[in-house]
Amino acid sequence: MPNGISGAPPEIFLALGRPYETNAYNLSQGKRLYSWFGCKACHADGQGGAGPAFLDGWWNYGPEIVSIVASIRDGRPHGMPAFRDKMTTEQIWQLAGYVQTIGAYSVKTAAPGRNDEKHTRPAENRGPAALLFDEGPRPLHSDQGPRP
Amino acid sequence: MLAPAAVLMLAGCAGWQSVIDVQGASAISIKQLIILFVAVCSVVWAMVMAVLIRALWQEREERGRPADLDPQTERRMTRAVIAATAMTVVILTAFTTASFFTTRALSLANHDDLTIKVRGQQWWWSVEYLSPSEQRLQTANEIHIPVGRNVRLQLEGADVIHSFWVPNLAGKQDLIPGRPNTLTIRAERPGMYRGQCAEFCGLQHAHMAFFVIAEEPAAFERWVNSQQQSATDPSDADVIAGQQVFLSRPCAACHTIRGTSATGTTGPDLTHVGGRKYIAAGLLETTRGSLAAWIADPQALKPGNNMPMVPLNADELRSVSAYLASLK
Amino acid sequence: MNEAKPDTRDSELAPPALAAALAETWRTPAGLWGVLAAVDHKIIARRYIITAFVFLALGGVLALLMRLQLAQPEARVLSPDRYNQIFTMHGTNMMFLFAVPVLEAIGVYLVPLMVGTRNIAFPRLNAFSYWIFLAGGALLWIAFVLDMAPDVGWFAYVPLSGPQYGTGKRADVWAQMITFTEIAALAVAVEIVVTVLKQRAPGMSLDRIPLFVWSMLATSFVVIMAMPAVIFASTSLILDRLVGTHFFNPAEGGDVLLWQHLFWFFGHPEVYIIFLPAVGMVSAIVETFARRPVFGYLAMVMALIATSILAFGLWVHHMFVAGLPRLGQSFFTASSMSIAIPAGVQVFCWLATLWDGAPVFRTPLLFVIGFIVTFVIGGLTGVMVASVPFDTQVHDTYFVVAHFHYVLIGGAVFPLLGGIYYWFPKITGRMMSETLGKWAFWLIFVGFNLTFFPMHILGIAGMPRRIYTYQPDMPWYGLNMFVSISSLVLVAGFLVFFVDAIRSARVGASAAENPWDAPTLEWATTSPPPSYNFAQIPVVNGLSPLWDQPACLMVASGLRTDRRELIVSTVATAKPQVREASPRDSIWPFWAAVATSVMLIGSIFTPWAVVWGSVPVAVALIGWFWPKATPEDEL
Amino acid sequence: MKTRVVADFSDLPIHGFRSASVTWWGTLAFMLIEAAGFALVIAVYLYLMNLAAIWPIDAPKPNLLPGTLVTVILLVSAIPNYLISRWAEREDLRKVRVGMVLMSVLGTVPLAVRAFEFPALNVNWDTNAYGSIVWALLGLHTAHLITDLVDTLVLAALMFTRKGNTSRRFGDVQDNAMYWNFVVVTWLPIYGCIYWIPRL
Repeated sequence: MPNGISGAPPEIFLALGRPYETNAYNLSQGKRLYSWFGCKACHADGQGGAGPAFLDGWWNYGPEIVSIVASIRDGRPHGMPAFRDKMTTEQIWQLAGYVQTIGAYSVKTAAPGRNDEKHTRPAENRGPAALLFDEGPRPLHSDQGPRP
Repeated sequence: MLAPAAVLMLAGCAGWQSVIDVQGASAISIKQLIILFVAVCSVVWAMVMAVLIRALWQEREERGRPADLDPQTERRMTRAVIAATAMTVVILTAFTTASFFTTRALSLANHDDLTIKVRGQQWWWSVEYLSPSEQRLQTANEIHIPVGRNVRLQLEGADVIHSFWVPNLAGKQDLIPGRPNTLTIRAERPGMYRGQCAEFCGLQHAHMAFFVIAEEPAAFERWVNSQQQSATDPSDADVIAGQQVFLSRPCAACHTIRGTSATGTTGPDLTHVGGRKYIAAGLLETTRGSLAAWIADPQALKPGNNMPMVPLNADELRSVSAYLASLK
Repeated sequence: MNEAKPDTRDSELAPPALAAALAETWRTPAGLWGVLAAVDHKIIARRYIITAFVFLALGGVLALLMRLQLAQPEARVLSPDRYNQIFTMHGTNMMFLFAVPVLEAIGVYLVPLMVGTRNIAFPRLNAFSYWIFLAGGALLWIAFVLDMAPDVGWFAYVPLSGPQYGTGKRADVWAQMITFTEIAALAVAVEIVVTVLKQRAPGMSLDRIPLFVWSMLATSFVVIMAMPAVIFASTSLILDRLVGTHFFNPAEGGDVLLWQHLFWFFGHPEVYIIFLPAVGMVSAIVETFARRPVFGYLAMVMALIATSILAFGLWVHHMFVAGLPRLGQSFFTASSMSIAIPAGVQVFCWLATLWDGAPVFRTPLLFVIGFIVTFVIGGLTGVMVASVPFDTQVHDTYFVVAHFHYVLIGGAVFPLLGGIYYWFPKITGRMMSETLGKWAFWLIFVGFNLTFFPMHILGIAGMPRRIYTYQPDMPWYGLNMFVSISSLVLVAGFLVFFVDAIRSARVGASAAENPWDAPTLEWATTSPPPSYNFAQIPVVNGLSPLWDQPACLMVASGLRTDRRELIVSTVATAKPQVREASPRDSIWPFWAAVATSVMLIGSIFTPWAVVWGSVPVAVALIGWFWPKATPEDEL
Repeated sequence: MKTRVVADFSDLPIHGFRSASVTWWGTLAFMLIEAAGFALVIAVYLYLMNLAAIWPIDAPKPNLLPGTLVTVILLVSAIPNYLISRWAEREDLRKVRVGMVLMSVLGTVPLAVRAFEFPALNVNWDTNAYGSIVWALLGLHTAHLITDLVDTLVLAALMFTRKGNTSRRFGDVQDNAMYWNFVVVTWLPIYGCIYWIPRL
């Protein structure tokens, strides 16, 4: 894992064809969990607030789903709580897969659509990262996300 | 063919969730309308069948070439058709006025004694008693109401369209996101009336039942008082262990048990889950065994519902189900 | 622009030579090219009918699976997800891929023959509509095989089919399939309207048009006025799901009921689009087998027109429990009741026809009698659900399932089966067997009533619609098992019908030109009719041409034999105006359909598919429009 | 079946104009379909409007200039459109060719101005229901404009070829002129809806 946390994903995950990244049902459950478990409080709709943004092309711990799962399950410094006892393993994987679609540069066909609430950013199936990401004058993290 | 069946229908199957076994004010007036419609329509159908059979079985010479039309029979038949059409118009007007009067009878005009907010979620009902203010409380899937008093239900759709329907008491009314609806019901006789979601709402539309329990006012008051108490602190060792498991595992993140640190709102309120007759929106009767089976694998019993399978070992499962069953 | 070289006219040739010359001019080449480029309305209509009956059989299998799952409480035959896909597929397939196409296809086959012309107006558009219909059907069924079938019900209420709760591409497949089938239906509707208004045989004034043709004309106008509603509805649903518009998002000014209004404004006329052609077939069959013209011709035509207009005024009776204001609902009770009047008038006129006629009990008449028995029950339950309070109890229960199967199977499939038995000799040149016909009728009639009548009682007993299972302690077990078993009888009836149809098509007794001694013009041609239908365009001077002049048909000469010509006549009195050219075979409609299908299916996955996909569509349409070097296009 | 000839139509013309032509009726039928569609979309606009507390929903009113410019151009184009329909009926090839070139230009100009109309709506299609329905209305009419422009361009090209000089093609020119009138007529209620109803 070049820039993520060590720990290869379980074989079952690869054998099943990455269900938590490509299956529309899991991604929509992940979207439901994003609002149920209060991620909005710090990360807003993905553009960041107290917590980091998912759209700005920079993943503090790497863009792979495994590192996102680790962040959710074990928490991170500067205020990211551990959800190990708050969510089951499958829920954590579903939420991680969904968070990845917010920050994805190329739209997945299984990505969820807009939700029935106030519209604050383009929906996941329209690639909000590609639309909203503004690199600013100096591209800080060229090794992270591909240049949009 | 329709007449005997119509009688069978009117005899109806008394019992659960039957439109004919009426206990509520609205359902009673609708049943009278149903009887009127079915009776008149059976007669109309029988007359049409009589004319059809008579027309087919008249002795008539085998007509090779189509004969030219006899103006006298044409005039007679014109009169008959006009008469039949006029009769149709009269019957339809009668039906329309009858249904107007029934609609007026349904709007139980006088003031409502009790207001309850019912929110349809994907595949269970959250119930909140709003007014009178001293009777505020939160429960799920079971609605206790006093007999003989109007109860105003504020119906809110939380996600998709559901439909609140308890046939013994009243007609159905949709719960639509963005459009709050109201339905006023009044139970005439005490009893437990089963209702079910009547608008297709996804994977578990079939298991989204609820119960309206009509009680004498005194029993209703006792129920309200008990519901407003917080959960009692457990004394039995097994139950205490169960509470520990409940609070330490993901259960507390989704459910609320007043009096403990569990304050999650995405799942039903479990403060008095042991006191409810059914769990999982009418799926299983509430016993320690059914609670254990439900917690062990909710997806097997209600595939596709939003409660995850929390991995517990045997004695954790036993103690948690004991704890929940104790929350009367 | 008079023609330079002398043309050969049909009056100069002796009948056998005339037939040979016309056969050559109107010939559809054999082989793959002939299949892809055919524009003969009879060939395309046969394809439509056969494809629609294949979809009927597939939909029937789905119905059997549903009955298997509901036979016992808490059965595990189908998972909830699979069951939701199956009941959605059953509804969508039966409404959009079977009922509307097969009835319009029978109209495409018969209307040109009945009005006395040689081909339908815009024959290449007819070919285009079949390919689009086939692509829509394939899209839906391939999605079903790939476990991507829609699972939101055949009317896909938002927000369940919306972007947040309709996961994956399932609802998009449904919405796009709607666009396919509606384009096909609209194309056929335009063709039928223009054929009936402008290509009638000289002398066939408005009061001499057969009742079946009137019903197809009325249906086509309902299609033209209703389909735009569902095309905008399905397009706005796809826009909501793909590019984030907010038509149905209550939080951003949209409205969830907007979808129900839009869909049912089309939905109710849709069921009349299915009912009116069936009514036309009943009139044709009753006329022939009661051995006298239908009683009250003017009343029947007025009833058809009244039904078509009223059909647009009562869609809110599908939304009586959605919480709309009381006064609005009461208006729609009155309008829903009022549409029973024209239906009643038609039933009374048929009864009068049978009363004064000498009924010949052949299979088509049996199906019409079965229709009258069944449809009147369906109509009466329809009057019941038109009343608001009654509907609050039975809406979305099995009572409504019973009602609409009575009016759809009773009201449309019975006349359709009767119509197949009636016109099978004309379409294939062979008779269907009477014994198998009677077996099929009685099995279907008894099986149908045993299957669907108990559903009224299940609805009154409180069984909601679209549930994949029910608990053992509910009082529905006995009736559900009974219904599941009697549905096998119904399916047996349909199997007997299919066996009879397939067997008779090859080995049935060969049919004469007019086996039933029927009055209308399609029986003046051979069975099956030649590619040019009429060697010379008939001239009509009465309502029942073959009964008025049984010995020999009055015709008109003067059309060219080396150029595909037919007569265009005035709308009211059918006075001949022009020797119009009818286009020859062309491959372009096929390419246009392929390009449109690629564009529409692509737009499920990316909105840019509409932009790039429209270029090949434009190229195909230009190729289609560009004049060809054929005598039809030259002059 | 034996037949008896009772009439002869050999002297009937092989092509008729207006209501004697099948394609004229077909164009009319398609116009009826699109009219039903436009009426419905305007009804949805009004439905959403009376649902909203304030209309337009938190967005400024659309700027008038581009929309009014398109309206003027379309109305102006109706005059040559009428002339070309008459020339086509007289089968005057030279005048029709000039007319078709003029109509092609008068078809392209409003499309170009339309490109400025979309930003002048001052709202995005995914901002809210108001934005969605306004973009839908304008988008539908733009598709209408494009399809008829392509039809006019193809027909203009055809009239300059050898094949153009037949009465059937003049009939097509006339049908296309009728369809263009329909494009202009349908724009008027849409223009009123998008630009003037928010200002009432």
